[in-house]
Amino acid sequence: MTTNIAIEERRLTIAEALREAIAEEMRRDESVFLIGEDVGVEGGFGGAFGVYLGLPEEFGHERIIDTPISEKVIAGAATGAALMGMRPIADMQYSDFLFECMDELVNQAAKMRYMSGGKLSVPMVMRAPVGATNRGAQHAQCPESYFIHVPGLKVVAVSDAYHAKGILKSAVRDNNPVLIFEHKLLYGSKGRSMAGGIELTTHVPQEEYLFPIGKAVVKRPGDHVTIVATHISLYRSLAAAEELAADGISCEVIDPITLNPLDKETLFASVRKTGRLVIAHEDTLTGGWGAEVAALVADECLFSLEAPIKRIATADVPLPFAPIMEQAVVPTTERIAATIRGLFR
Amino acid sequence: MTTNIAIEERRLTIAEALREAIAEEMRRDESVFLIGEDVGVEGGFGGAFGVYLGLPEEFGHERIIDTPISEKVIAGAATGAALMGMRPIADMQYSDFLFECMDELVNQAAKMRYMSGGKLSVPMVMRAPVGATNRGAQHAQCPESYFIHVPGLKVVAVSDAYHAKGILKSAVRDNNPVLIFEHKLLYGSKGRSMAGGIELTTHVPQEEYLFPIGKAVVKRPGDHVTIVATHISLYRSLAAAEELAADGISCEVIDPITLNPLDKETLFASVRKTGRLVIAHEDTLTGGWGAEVAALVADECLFSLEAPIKRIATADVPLPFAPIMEQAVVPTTERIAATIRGLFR
Amino acid sequence: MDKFNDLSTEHLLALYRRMMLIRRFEERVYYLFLQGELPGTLHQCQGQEAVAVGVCDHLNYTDWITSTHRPHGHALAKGVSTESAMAELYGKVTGCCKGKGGSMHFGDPAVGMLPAIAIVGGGNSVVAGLGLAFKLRKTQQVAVCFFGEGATNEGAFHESINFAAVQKLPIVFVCENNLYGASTAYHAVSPVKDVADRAAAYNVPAQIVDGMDVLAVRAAAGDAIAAARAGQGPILLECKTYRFTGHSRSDARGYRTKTEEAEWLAKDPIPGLGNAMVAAGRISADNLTAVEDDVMRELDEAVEFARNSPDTTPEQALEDVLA
Amino acid sequence: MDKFNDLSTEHLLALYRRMMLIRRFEERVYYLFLQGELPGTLHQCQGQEAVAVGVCDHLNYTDWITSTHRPHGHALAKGVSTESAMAELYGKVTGCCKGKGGSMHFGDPAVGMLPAIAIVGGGNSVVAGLGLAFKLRKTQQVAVCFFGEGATNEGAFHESINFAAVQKLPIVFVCENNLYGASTAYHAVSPVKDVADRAAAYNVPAQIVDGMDVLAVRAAAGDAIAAARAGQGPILLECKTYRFTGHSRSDARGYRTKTEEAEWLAKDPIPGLGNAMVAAGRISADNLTAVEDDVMRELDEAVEFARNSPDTTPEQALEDVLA
Ligand SMILES: Cc1ncc(C[n+]2csc(CCOP(=O)(O)OP(=O)(O)O)c2C)c(N)n1
Ligand SMILES: Cc1ncc(C[n+]2csc(CCOP(=O)(O)OP(=O)(O)O)c2C)c(N)n1
Ligand SMILES: [Mg+2]
Ligand SMILES: [Mg+2]
Repeated sequence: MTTNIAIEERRLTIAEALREAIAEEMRRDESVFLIGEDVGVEGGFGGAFGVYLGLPEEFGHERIIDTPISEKVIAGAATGAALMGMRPIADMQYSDFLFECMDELVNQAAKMRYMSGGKLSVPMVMRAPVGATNRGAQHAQCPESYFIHVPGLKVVAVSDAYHAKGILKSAVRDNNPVLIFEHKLLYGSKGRSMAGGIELTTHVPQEEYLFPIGKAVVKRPGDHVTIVATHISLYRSLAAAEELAADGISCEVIDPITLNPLDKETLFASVRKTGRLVIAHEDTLTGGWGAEVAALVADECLFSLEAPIKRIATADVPLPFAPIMEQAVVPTTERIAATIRGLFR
Repeated sequence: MTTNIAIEERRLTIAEALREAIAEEMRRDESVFLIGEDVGVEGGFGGAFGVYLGLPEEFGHERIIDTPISEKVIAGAATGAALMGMRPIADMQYSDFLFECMDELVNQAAKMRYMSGGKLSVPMVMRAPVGATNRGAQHAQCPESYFIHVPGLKVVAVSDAYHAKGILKSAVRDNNPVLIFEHKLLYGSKGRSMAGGIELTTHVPQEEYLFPIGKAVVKRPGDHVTIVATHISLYRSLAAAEELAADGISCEVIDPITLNPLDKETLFASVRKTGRLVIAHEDTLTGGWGAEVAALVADECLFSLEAPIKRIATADVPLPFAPIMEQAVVPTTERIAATIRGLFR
Repeated sequence: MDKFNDLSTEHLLALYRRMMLIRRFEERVYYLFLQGELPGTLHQCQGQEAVAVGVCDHLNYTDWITSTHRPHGHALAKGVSTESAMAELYGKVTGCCKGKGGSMHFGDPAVGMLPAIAIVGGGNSVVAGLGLAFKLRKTQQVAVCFFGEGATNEGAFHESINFAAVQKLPIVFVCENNLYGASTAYHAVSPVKDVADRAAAYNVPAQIVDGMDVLAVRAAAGDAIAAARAGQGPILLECKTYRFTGHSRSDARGYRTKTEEAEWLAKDPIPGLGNAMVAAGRISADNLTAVEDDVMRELDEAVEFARNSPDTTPEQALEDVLA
Repeated sequence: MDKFNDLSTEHLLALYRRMMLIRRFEERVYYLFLQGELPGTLHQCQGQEAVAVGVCDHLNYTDWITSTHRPHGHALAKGVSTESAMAELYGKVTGCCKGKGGSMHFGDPAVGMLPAIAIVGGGNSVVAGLGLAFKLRKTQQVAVCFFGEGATNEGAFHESINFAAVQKLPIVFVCENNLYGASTAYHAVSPVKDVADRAAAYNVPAQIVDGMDVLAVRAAAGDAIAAARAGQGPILLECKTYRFTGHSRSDARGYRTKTEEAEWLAKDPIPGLGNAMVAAGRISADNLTAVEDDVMRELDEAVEFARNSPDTTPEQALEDVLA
């Protein structure tokens, strides 16, 4: 059918998909607004990665709020407004700056509902770009793992446009604080070569849809080993899986999408089937979210395991600037493939 | 020998042991100083838990520095002074307030050495009390796990006076930022009944000694299951071990003391011997440091395991105020014992 | 206008009663705490009652306040029920936070009070969002942020009032300057004499108020709240006050002098108002005793209510994390 | 005193040369970046040279500076070698941070510059410790904290200058007010006209300086640094300046007008000083050309040096985490 073909041709980058999600939610619900640094300045960038271009024209500067360089008050204002029933989408230019508002996120946003005995809720979204892009240690981090440790927060990592749009819309409607981590190289705004040739668009339907928080997606089914990965590491895992298929190793690649609450069902089912687990993330190794995935499986599926659980993560270093060193520490397709091969020897 | 008996009678609380360690190091090295809120005020408390009582009299207000309520500048000043070769001991009244200075700890103190290409170092110590004591969600956390995830930081959890003194002295001399977490109920200042009857003093020799960062201690040798635990959970694990011994289950209880870098050798040797691993901590479950321990073992010792790895942690909730609820969520002797019994069924 | 700003006797007595309720509440819970009946710790506000009462007298339940580790007075002034406040201290399920908050997190959305924030400066960050919501919704609601002078040295104070000023948010920042943050004197850690000296850095109007005089507080707060409600942006009120007790229940107050304490005790806002009313012939001393008796009865009932309320259950500890 | 404050021609030429070095360095690395020779991003300081040069002229290598995401000018002014700075941008092991820092973390302890801190306000927190160390050691060293006007809305600005004031630390806070923080105009997010308006909140002296005039900066900084060195505590210098380029390499500057840009370009500090010297008969135009040629040669050499320097190795990435 020609219509179908036309629809499938509607391909968006993550940046475009996020913009659509925000615009749709802002149209749908007056209580949604955007707040952050450089998000709506006329003649500005539309946020650090251009996600917001065009939004101030449609929604005005009352609902697209440019703040001082004050992360505490961005997070505090989002929390407070959410407590009053608004649905703020807060922007953290780089996730590295989240450390400036940890108190507001960890002690206030995450705990207010509980401390009130369930009388209040904090329906806010905080978006933050992650990942190493040759900018040195303070603009490179993937701090998702800090936040999976905070009861009261939900944590999401999006890796493609379709799910980015669907889950951002769910996050806006969720009554809890949701942190969404996006990888800078996957936005599409920096181009495909910076992303190592990853295809940066996916089909995004014209019709509205939601993708639920808490559900993983099997990106590639397989039988011999389960790979759980996000962001760039997800694409490198898929590339490794392709490569390993030639050697007769069949990889099941899972994009967890939500890091907390984790879709344990999908994870456990896969590991019980494959008997092997590999986790790949660009966040550093020690105390990373991969440890939690490994620990869950080592508790719930121990006797299904036919091989040690392997984590492929960024080495435990602050990110170096020089590209040679940066590439040496982040998970690469080669490291993922080699690690998996090692499980079958 | 009577001398020996006299020495063995020298029992101190953790608060006293820490005070001795600080005083000794301040006497030894002019570059050591103390900085924090309410640490040296005349007629004040000697810090929130009385650790510093008497120090201003000996060292004066130049070296015992009372700050405004400004955690960012406490951590920033400690970092900066350490970069200049001083050896600050910074005090965070409650570890819950560390979220106010995460940037200084994660982005500055931990990364400065690396960013300088190894030309600088940050020999600072930050001490922070942890633990639930019927004060509600913002004065109860055990945030050790956030910090094991930071390359460039060392993380220590002390549970008895002997090791507290020895490792604090090592931390002061260490050329890296070291965070030391102490449990409020174990200081000794709140008394034994608040601590559930735990013996709050240990032998602390008169002579100077150091205890190294990165070394675990086997608190109780055993054959059937390894328990890794800190703070109150360590004592509850020891109580559970005692109880289980009667059932013929022999527990090896390890106090890791340093959470990063972890003493993997001691850990792996124990698990290879016992074939079972249980981790107990008062920090919340998901993303807690227990996950890292489990993940390491599920990688390195998988085929030694005869049972699933179990974590006994505080439930994933902000800490509740009411004692009934608080006790319901933290790890108890009963939960530890029951979990271990479950491994032998 | 007379010295009572033409307030009716009924109104004055209501202010008096509210302050007395807070005072006796604090005394009662301290006693219960010493008896071992209440767990945790207490940060009490005896001496500071006039601030909470004078400010909250202008607020509706649809206006919101944020509070601190020292929230009992704010809660009772804003209308949190004495019973639910008392039950909260007992950790009972009938508490205003269902036993989950405790002394440091008193609050009740029904009357417009967030769970108090015990992180110094935490309320300052969050209140920006309350003001922002009211502005975006154009509701004419006002948010009041209570905080101590110690909090003004936190980055949160700075970022919040700056943002509120830029956005012209309907927020009244009420600083209760009781001279000390825990054991630390304000002047020892702050290079300015008055907190109000900082308002110019944000181009925000500020007023120094006698925090021991409920009518003075009420007058200043009335203007500030009206201005905020009218869209004129934030205001900083610095109320000079004193806590008669220690910082928390175990504080021997060795860092301040008995002379200083005596000076401030002499300014006690409760007899201050009561005696003035008697002197002016508005009421008789008996009226005051009757008020106090009434308060004591309310407190007895609250304690009874709390004691007889059901305990929390272990299962409840797992509820209310996520919505 | 003449308009050059009696500085020798040699000294003036040194200032001129230093500014020219920074200017041409920035231009060169921008070109190299566009050629694809340099990775990452660049935050450049063309237009702001007078501030870095005027301030650092008073500092010894034992004095320290902190810097920001826009640190090239500070580094070259403080004495980081052009070769090691260039090599750092190439990510070479001969770089001032061994290729680990990159553009945003320029620094070199040998000349008294911390790795620049690219977290806005981060240097403000950390500089407190430098000042504290100097005070405790009684060394008469001074710390200078460079930061943008945007940083003054961070909590770190507030906490740090407050602490420095209370402790009378030898710190000069140098705000480079270039009107914008990224795309955001200062006046749009700050309720005061000048950053200097905030100094009173800390009882700290402040001075507004023409940041496009290296001699004006030098004069004001000289007094401030001398005062700090003498134990008089911190000072805030607000230098009014402008970045001629975008915020970072991909910025089309649509948020400001061409008129505004032209106005500021007319104040360019480099011809400003050069022309004045020529007009005053201190030097001839040829002298200036010679300086520029010399600078270009230095830059050519630096690029050669960087290109020919060994790459980092993957193994080196794992070093220098812990001491
Ligand atoms: C961020 C943070 N730092 C430190 C503390 C510990 N603390 C609790 S109350 C207090 C003093 C607060 O002083 P002030 O703001 O003047 O309020 P007051 O107690 O006088 O009412 C301190 C330091 C805290 N709760 N939060
Ligand atoms: C804590 C933090 N928030 C945001 C940023 C992103 N950012 C980098 S530079 C910049 C603008 C800084 O403005 P200003 O302080 O005036 O310095 P300028 O760039 O004008 O030199 C921003 C918002 C950051 N690096 N750190
Ligand atoms: Mg106070
Ligand atoms: Mg600027």
